[in-house]
Amino acid sequence: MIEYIKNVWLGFWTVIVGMRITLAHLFEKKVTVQYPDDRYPIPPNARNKLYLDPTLCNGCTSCERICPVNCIKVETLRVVPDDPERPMIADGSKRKLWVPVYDIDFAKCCFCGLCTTVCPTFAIKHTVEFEYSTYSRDELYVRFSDMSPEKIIEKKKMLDEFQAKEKAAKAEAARKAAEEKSKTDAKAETSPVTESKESN
Amino acid sequence: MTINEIYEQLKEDYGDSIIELVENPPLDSSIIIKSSAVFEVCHTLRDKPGFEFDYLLCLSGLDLGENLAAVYHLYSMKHAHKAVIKTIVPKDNPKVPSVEKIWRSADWHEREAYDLIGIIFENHHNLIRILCPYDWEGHPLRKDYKEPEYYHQMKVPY
Amino acid sequence: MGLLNKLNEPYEAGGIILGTFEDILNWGRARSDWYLHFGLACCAIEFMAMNASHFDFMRFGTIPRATPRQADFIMITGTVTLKMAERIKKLWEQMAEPKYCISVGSCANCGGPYWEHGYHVLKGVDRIIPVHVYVPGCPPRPEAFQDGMIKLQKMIKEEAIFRKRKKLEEDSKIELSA
Amino acid sequence: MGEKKRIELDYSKIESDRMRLNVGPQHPSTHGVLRLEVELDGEIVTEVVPHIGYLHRCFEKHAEKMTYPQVIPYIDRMDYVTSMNNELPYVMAVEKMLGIKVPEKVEYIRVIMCELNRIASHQIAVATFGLDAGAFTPFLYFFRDREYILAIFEKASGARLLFNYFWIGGLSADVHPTFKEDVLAIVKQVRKTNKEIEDLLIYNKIFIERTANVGILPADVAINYACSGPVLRGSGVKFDLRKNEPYSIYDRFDFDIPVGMGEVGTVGDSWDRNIVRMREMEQSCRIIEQAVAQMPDEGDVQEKLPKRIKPPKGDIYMRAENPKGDLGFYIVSNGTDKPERVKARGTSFVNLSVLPEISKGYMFADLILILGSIDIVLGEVDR
Amino acid sequence: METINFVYNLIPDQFIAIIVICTIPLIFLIVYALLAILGELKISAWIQERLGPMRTGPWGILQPIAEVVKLIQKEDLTPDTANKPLFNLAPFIIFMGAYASFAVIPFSRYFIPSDINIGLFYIFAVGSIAVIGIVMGGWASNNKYSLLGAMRSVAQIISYEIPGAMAILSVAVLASSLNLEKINIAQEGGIWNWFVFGGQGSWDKLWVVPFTLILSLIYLISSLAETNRTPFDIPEGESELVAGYHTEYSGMKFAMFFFAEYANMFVVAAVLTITFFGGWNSPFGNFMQGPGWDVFWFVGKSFFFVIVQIWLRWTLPRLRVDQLMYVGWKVLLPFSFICFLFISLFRMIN
Repeated sequence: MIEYIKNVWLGFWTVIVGMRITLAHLFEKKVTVQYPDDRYPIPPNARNKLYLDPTLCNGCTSCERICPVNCIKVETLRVVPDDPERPMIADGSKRKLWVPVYDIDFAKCCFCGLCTTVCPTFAIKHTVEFEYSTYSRDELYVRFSDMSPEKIIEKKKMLDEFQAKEKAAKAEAARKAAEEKSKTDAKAETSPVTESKESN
Repeated sequence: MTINEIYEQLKEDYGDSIIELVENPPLDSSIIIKSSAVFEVCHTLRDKPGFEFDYLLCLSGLDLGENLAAVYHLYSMKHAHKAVIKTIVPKDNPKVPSVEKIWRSADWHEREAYDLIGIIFENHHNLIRILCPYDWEGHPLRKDYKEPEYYHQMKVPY
Repeated sequence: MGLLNKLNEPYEAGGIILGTFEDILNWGRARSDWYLHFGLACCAIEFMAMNASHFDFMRFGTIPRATPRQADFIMITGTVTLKMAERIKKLWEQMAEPKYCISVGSCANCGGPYWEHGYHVLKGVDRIIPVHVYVPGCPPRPEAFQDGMIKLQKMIKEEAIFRKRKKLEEDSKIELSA
Repeated sequence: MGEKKRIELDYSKIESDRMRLNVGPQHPSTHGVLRLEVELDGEIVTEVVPHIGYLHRCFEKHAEKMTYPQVIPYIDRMDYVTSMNNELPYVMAVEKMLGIKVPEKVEYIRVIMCELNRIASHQIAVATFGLDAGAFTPFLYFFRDREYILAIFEKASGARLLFNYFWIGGLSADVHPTFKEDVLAIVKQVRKTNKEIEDLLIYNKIFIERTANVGILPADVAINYACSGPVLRGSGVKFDLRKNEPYSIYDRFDFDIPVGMGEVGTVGDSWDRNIVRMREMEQSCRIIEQAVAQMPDEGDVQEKLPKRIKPPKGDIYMRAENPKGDLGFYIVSNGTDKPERVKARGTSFVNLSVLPEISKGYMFADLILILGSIDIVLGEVDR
Repeated sequence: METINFVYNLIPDQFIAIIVICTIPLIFLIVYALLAILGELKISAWIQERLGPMRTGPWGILQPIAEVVKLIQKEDLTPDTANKPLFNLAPFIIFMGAYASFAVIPFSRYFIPSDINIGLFYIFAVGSIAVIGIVMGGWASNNKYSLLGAMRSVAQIISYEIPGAMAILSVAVLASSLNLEKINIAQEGGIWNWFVFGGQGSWDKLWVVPFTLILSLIYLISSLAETNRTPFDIPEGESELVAGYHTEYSGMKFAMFFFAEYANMFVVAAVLTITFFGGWNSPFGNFMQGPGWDVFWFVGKSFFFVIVQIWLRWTLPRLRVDQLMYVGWKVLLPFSFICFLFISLFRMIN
């Protein structure tokens, strides 16, 4: 019987205690941050949308290789030595590769931050931007390259010409070498266009 | 009790069924046993004073290319010692006696190993797939596994 | 011409009254969206965090419902596996019109980190149900969820109910003739 | 009046129609996408068959295709509530294979992060347990606090949930300058909230009635099912890897192992499992305080590593105390930069397998609570 | 001509007045339900240190209206396997039960829709109709969760009606009437004369004060159970039964359930106000007393108890079904019997 009364009393009392706590919270200051108007502070190193500075990227493709989900697609073109533009990377060094294609598929990206740590020129980095939800998935496929299609065609043509020239020179050299009974010419056959790994 | 002592004691008891002790410091050493003796050896390991491995940490299936392997990581709460038991079975007849009756935790581990690697555990009371759907085909963690084109009219590859 | 005759006409000809009426209907649907209490994977934890006090999803007029019958939109928060896909399709079919879908996180968008070797992962929930808003991130910040919600509300507000009805009729006519 | 007749009823013979109920995969309290096939006799549960695999994301297949550092993001996604703790056994295993010793500061940061994450995980566990019992408010109080912890994680690693912070041989980045003060402020806040939740939920009579004597798991059954973590300790077994087999630098700290004592019911019931989590939060606070006091300010956070991580051939099993229990990684290396096989012993996977055993004979409402008290994360169950 | 006369004769004399009197509670009910939904959202949010709906109108006050506008547009689903007539009827029956109770609720001494002698009994009788609707809905849905919820609900409402009725009965003993108006009048003259403090009378009423206090508490608890509110919300307990008996309902039919729940909350709060807390009477005797104040006091007190119900909901976990029965039969019932016994004795002696 005593146990029974005790239990009933406990049941009643703990409810009162709980109600007191919730009542106290009723008048406490609210912690809600009203998002579109106010914003929760985001630290600068937060890993949200990736951003590539195309002027900094030197086309080393190490980000593409480290990416665990293969969401980065990089294609590069070799810079012809006698390019009239004398391209430079923003940090001042000489550009060796054009980057006509640098695509990130944010629908695949897992925001692990590995690509930003391997980048030698700090071209790719995470920004604090996160508001890029879209109505269609294609919009999440972002192209970062700053080269216009005409420019790509132009550079490609340049490279082709250069390669043809080079090939001819090599063939010439090879012919000469063959004449001089030197080694095989198989090496010269490989295409100098740097092809990146197919993402699939 | 170190793994060498366990190996020697087991060797005394079971003789030929215990094949060898693979030592690879600083990594784990493991005892390789014949698949036919798995149940008896495990029973001894659990019950014999001195061993008392009452805790099955993990049971994994391995695809070794030609063969499949089942790896048992054992632990004793009483003596705080560990042992790794391995058994190797051919791929075309991957049958290992179930230890589900010895450690109940082996139940789901064995179902998982069956599901993903394809080791058949004999005398298991309910050896069905656990992670993949029940009508899934093939054992995904085998090295030669090819993912299907379609599953229930849903395209699987990207 | 009575107002009723204009019901089937496009919105532009409907004039102010129909326009306002439509606005009110759209306002109601945009401001009171009940979501299905449903989580799949990692994003579901951020989803819970978004419901919690700091972000407070209920500010947008959303209420969690446990049953799909009463839900207005579903948030696919996580990886959709092949085993789960059929269930999600069923859930979607059980929901009452008008219904919307927000696909949250890389996994729901296109398989995410699992798109390459995931033999058991559905590569994008839009292969089985229509998706209205895609929220990227892995997992997205809680604010990103809310950003997706705002985009959905914007979409609902601009929906044309009467025009849609007409269009649907046309569609059905085409179907019948075909 | 005639002689009193004793009526004997054989209750086992009285049988009504059994009802088979399908709980999940979409159900508010299956903690994700677990499906339970429940056989009910009225309200009494007579059989439970868990069907898992609705979140099978092929982690082990991915691990075979990735290099060692690339596996870490996938490990984060296994038990997505306790990512920091997940990473620890994996990086420890690879470091042991490579024979690296990480700097002192790294060890301290790892311990602090792990313990913070343990608190965050237990907060979710207790919160959802309360939610299963019908109390919604404690859930939000816990999530409010968890937000402060996540803020620290975000400042340090850049992510809120899936950190990729522990790397092989160190950390991905150093902590921010105000790290220590932030952590101590959180410890204070956690203690305050825990006190409040104890009054509001844990010692509430209704909650005690709901959870005490429900889902009793005896110690020997728990060991035979290889349960670990709070599930095992709730049954009164004083076993914690941090004390019994100290890894990292846990041997430097002074803390207790809370075990279930059956204060309000039987040892090993749902309430015990839950209270163990509440008390572990306090112990984690103690560890954090000691670690913050001892932590060196200066130091490197990344050990020098070869460009390609190629552990020697062989296999290793490394385990660590996750908030859910004993998480193990069995890594087989074939000498290349990609692992031959990474098998994860999912804590929740093992703990969940005990559910059919302990939920028979209780009511359907209890089944939900028993499931909540085991505290599973489906990402780890299915991997 | 004859037929027209016949039809005309069928229409009662004060047809318009009857319509108006019927409509006022309905309008009140709808306005109140909207307010209560908003109140529930806001109070739960504030308790949890949140803000609640903020973006629909200023401070989200238009939220319930948006919800109604939305619910009207929702597709009205009827499951294929459901028993359609019963499935469609159930929400109306529940709503009817809630609405019919308003027939006798005295808002003011000048506005009592129907002043019948057995008002208390009527409210109890009509309030039980809801359970029929719940069972109908639960069974007709052909869903196992709904069925379980409906079964639990029946057991719960039937067992909690007994202690509730006991509590009310003791008030009837004290007021020697079942008429709600008379009960109100019996409590005139300030807070000390309310039945929660034993009603009017000399100092020897101190003997009954503890019992009436306990009885008012018992009625509050059993009213929670009757309206399926936490800690007794097991028929729709979200974590177990998805949404209980209304799992399969959508659109306006679900809105009916929703409205009926809030309407029932008001009814039980009103009964508690009338029986124990003085009804329309001001707590300060003749100060702030009058027909206008009547409505204010009555609605104000009822709202307070509605808020208490909301407050309890966001504080407590829910009971299990057998514990619910335990509380009902082994705790509330004996206590209410004892209290009733003492109050009856007191009346006999006086």
